[in-house]
Amino acid sequence: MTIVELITVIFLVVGCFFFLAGTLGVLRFPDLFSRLHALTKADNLGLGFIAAGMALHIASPWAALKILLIWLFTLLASSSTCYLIAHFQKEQDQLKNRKEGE
Amino acid sequence: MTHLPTSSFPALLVGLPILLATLSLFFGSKGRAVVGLAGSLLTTALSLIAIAEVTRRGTVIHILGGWDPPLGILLRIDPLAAVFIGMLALVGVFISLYAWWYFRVREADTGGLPQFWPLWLFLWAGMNGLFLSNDLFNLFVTLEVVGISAVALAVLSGKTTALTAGLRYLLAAITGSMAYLFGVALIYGSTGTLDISLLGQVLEPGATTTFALLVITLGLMIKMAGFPFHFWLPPAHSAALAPVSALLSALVVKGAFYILLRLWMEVFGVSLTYAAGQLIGVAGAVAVIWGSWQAFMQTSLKLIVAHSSVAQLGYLLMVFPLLILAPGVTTDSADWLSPAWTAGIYQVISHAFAKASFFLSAGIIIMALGHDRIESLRNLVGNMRITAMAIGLAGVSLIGLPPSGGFMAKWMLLKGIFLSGQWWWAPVVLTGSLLTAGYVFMLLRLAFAPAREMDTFRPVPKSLEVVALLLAIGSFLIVFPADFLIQFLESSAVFGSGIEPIMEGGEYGNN
Amino acid sequence: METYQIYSLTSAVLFVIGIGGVFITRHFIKKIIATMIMGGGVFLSFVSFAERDALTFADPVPHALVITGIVVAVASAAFALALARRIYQQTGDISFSNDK
Amino acid sequence: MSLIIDGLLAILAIYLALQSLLAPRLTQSVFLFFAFGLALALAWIRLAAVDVAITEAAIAAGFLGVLFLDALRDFAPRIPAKNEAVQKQYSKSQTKSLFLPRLTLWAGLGLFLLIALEAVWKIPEGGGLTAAAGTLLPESGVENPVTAVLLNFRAYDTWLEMGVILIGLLAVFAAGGKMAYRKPGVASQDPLLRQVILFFTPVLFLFGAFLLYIGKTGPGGAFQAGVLWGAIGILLHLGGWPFIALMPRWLGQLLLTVGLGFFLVLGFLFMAAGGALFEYPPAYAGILILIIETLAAISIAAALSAIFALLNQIGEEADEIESTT
Amino acid sequence: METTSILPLLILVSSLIPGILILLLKEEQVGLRTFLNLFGAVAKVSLIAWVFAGYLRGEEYTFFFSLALDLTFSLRVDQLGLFFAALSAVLWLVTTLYAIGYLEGGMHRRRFFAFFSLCVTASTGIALSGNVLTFFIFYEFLTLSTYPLVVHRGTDKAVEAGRTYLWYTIGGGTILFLGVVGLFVLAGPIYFGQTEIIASLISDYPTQLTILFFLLLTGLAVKAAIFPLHGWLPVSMVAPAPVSALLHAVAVVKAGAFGIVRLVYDVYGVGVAEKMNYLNVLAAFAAFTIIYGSVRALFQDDFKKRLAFSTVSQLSYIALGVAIPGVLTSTGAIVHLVHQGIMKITMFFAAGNVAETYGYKNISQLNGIGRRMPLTMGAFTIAAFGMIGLPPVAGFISKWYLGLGAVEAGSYWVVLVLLASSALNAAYFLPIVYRAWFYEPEYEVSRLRQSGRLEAQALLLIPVVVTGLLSLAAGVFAASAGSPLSIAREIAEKLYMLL
Repeated sequence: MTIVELITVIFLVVGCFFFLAGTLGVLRFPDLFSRLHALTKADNLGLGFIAAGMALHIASPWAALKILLIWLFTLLASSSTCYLIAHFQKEQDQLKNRKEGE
Repeated sequence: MTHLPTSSFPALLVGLPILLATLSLFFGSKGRAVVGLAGSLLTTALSLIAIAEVTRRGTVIHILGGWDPPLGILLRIDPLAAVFIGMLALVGVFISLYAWWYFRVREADTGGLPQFWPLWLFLWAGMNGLFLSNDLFNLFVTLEVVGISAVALAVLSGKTTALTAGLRYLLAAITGSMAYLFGVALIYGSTGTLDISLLGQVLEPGATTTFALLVITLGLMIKMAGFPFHFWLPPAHSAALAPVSALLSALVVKGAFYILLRLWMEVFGVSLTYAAGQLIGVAGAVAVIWGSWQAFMQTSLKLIVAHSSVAQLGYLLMVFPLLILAPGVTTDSADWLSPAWTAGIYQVISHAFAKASFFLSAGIIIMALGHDRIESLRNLVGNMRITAMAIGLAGVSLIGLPPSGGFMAKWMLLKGIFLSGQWWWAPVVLTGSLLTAGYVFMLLRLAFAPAREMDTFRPVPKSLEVVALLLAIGSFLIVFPADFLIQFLESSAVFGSGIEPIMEGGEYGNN
Repeated sequence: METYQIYSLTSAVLFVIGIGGVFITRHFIKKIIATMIMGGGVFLSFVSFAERDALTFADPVPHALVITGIVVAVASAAFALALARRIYQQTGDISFSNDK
Repeated sequence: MSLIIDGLLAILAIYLALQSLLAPRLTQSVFLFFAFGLALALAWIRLAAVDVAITEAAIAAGFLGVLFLDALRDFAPRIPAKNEAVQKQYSKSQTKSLFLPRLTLWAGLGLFLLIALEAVWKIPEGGGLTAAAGTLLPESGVENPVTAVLLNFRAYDTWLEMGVILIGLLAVFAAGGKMAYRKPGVASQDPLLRQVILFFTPVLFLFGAFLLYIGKTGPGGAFQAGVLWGAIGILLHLGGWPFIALMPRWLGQLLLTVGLGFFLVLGFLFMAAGGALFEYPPAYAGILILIIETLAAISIAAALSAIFALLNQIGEEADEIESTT
Repeated sequence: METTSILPLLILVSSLIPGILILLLKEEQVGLRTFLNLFGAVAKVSLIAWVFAGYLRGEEYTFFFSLALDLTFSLRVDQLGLFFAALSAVLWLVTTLYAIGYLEGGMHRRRFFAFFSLCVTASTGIALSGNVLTFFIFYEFLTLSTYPLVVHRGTDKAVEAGRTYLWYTIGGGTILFLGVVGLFVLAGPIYFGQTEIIASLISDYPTQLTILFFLLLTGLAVKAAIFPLHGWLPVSMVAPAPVSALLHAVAVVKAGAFGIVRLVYDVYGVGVAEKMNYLNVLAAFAAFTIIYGSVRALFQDDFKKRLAFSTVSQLSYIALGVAIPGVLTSTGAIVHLVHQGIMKITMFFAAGNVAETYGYKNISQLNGIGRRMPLTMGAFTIAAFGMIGLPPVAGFISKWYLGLGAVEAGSYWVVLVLLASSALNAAYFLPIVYRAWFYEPEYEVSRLRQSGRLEAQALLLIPVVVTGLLSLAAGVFAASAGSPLSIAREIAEKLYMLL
């Protein structure tokens, strides 16, 4: 096993760990906001590690670039979706509170 | 099959209506109607020329893309396909004419429903493609073209009943397609070909083939509303607009029957048993009795006609037990094959004409009265004699009284039944006829009865009535070219063929 | 057992789940999902046979058929969805009433 | 090892399929169906069907998933009272329904499953058409065998399938009753969403074009590209630029029909020249296929985004009706 | 096969085309309609006369049209068929005149005359059909074209009657259909006169052929109103008088009786039918129907109903004559086909005249009617005497031959049936005659009719007088050449010569 392979394995294991943690968070956290938190943060990190591991594994600069792009796009998409969901929930909550206030 | 003469008609028969449908999308409501009607006339003319070509040259083919099967797709018009295409063209052109005037009258309150024409042309192209196709997967695609456009047409009115019935219809259609496709997958997996002619040579009996036969039959039975999968048909056909009901009932369900007939006779011969034929015959027999009885019990005209479709399709299924020979009987010694095939073909054609006429007449009555409860048919004869006559003639053809096309079908069916010695089907045919007579004459009795409440008949364009009457007359005229038609069909390989089951029994069929 | 057999057996299971689901479930959306599951099963069987018949590349014909099939299935599902939503919008019904 | 992975994947797919039908809440069903689609996509990869995997992910899981999600707006949370009442009604009628018919039903399904399993287990080796496709691949003008089958060997199926998409759109129109293209009122106010959409539009376009072009040699092609471009339309619609509704009618219709129409007209032209329908001279086949694919992708994209827009509108109408009552 | 001739088809077309054209006319185009109708009727009679003359010269007239496989539409002229066709055509001409007068100013006359023509087409078609299939086609066609006439008045009662009529005839038609198809399958397309086919098959398929015979017989017996299938006939008397007259005295019921004649003589052959004991069953049913019909007639007060039950009874004479083998009984049966037609149509015309002129529908109202309508009631009286079997009216001839034949065949019970029936006939017809001539009128004549004319109008009167005289003439000149009797005798002799 070369050093590159070792690093790859480590990256992949760490990535999987973050994914696992994120999933656990989704399942265990009480409300939407904290669940989102777990999902986006941990998963993005996990994906990042896995992407890095794979990039090392493939060892072709073009492929590595593609993998990097995939990670970036996922990052962008998940963070904006997270923002939108949270925003929507906040509006709904405010609406609810207002109604209850009346 | 690739040695047969080629012709570009098969490609045109599918391509032209789709081209026109696409073209019509660029127009507004009025323009679409013009393009649609012109397209119908053109397609009819093309179909008739194509049929003339087939009578002259025999079966013609078109190898799409120049790639021979099994890799490519082959379209062919053999006499059987030509007869179905001809039926589609003749009935279709009348329905188009009817629709032209129908939507002009309804323009005021619906804006003419601009989706009708493109969808109808797509449906037509799909049906043509279905009749022409010689490829199992291509048949699936055409089935979907037909299925989606048929449901879309059925929900055009936008009424809740139509939408609900349409969804039921659509789900049934998708389920049927998927079941069919599963069978196709298994067949492809076990033979590596999709071409029907090749499959007829290479398909081996076995558990896989039997199961493929089962799911394909199941899927097509759902699509053609064979008992016990008839539940979707009456609501869907009765809730649609009149021209749509007519074309759904007269034409669309025949597509699945056509595929079923072709596949049973040309592909699955190796896997069919005598019992399979009897089983599907029982399904047909129950449909005949049940459908007729249900029709008899209805109180609205369109529901009567729709339930009657279930029964009339049952007669089609009753042809199958005659085509699958008992052990020990060979095709040459079975002299009932020709009558049985004739019965099937005539049932298809005469039902197409008669049912189209019936639904179009129902549409006229709804237009005149605003509803179709049958008590309001009182004194129809006095108010709309042409429509009354159309209903009468179409009804007579459905009952199977001479000299209608329906009579020809029932005569040949009974003859086949007696010749084959399967006499147990005869009471079903007769009971079905009597029940049909029951509901047809229930309508006629009301039509002659004196008006009770003051139901005012609004004036309806004469042209609509005349179209319906012409279709009804058509269901009688089709008897006259019978000799020619049968001779023509006999030049097709499949017509008059029977299946000699290789062996009996097995776990659930031939193993 | 070979790879393709795992998937072809799965395809049969999915097909049966789908066909059962179409008849047993009541909600419109679930019925539509059931038809799509049926479709998934069918496509899986096609592709599993393609893998079995692979030479230098897998049999491309089933792949092409499945791509066509998926698109067709999605088109019908979209239409079904439109109908279901219209019915719900007009009546508030989410399933067929029991009278047939 | 690989058998275990495949087995796990298979079990996962079956579990997700069952759960998506059995889940008590509709939202769960829809999300599980999403997951089912992704599991299938993985299965395609395992079966070396990358083209199918992309299509599955893009259309079946992606596009259809979006439609289902949009439908959830109607069905899932809005009027819980009514839904509950209906649910109650169900449970009532379920307890009422007899034991015996249900037993027969399950037994029948079980039997059917057994027969089905036997059928796929005992399937003979048909050999497929791999060899035939391989031999003729050089004449097809493309290098990806799947594209060769789709756009050349079985171009007729593909052409009809594009017809099906168009018919699907017309059908959704028909289901919408008298509703025509309607311009949605308010654009989304959220600045972030708009920026993200604006950012993604060219990216998606580029990626679509890439898939389209790469389809000649590797996995990719008109359908996958069409869906990505269609996603642009969907995003723009959601972001408040309903470009389908805003563009002139004729242009919209042209976009919708150009793929199908060009495909056919080209076919007719070559047929008039003496060939068969969809028969291309091998020398030009590659370029012709690329043109056809491009136009097809445009039409598919237009049709998919129009379907989404129409379905979305049905939901909006429902909202309006609700808010007025 | 023989060369085809268009003439038999022309005979059909001569009423078919006017029928269709009339349907297309407007209600107000009375003149054109009447012209078409009369033109058709005259053309038909002349064509039949022409064909008859040709036939006597020994020419063959056949027409073929192959529909499909072995389904052949065939028209053929033979003596029996011509005999029946001539009866229909002549009586159509007469009835058309009558109907023009009867329906003057009525509703839906276009429909009436159109379907009337179609009915006659059907009954001539039955007469001229050359094979079983063609016979069946026209048989069903007759059912359908009669229906609008039965419900012509459009009242609820008429519509109900129409329903009963249809259930009986469609049911019978279905059974007949089964029989016809079965016969086709066993014996191929049977042309009338080819009795040798069945004769050669009977030893191989005795059970099947017996079942088929009784299926066919049942189907035909419905229209021939043989007990217990007679129920539709009295009910459908709600139809207008010309309909009752032509259709329920001649066209429809005779189609059934004619069919039985064909079935026994030209399909199965007397030999087979006798050997297999079919005829005994038929004879039993016929004899019972004769008595049953007469008894029921006795208790009817409604004039037309009494006539209807009398028809039920009289029709079975034909069946009975067929069922007793022998030249004499056959002659009696065939000649009764004509004689009963002429006499019964006279009676229906008379009943129609009374109803139309005075509005009387019941027998109890007929006191002294003969004094006011001497010609009508005179004709009626002649016909009634004929029905009873008094010489020299036509009915006597038929009964005489039937009785003579029965004695010759050794079936003495038939004579008893005939006598009993005659007594019953007398019991229900003579009171009418007596009441009409010898009772005092109950009402002031002037109050009943303002026009001052006592007898029915000319168009109604001429037909009844003509048919009355015809029924007398058929009896008086029975022995001369060309009379119904001589033709019937010729037919019967030919039938038995073939054996």
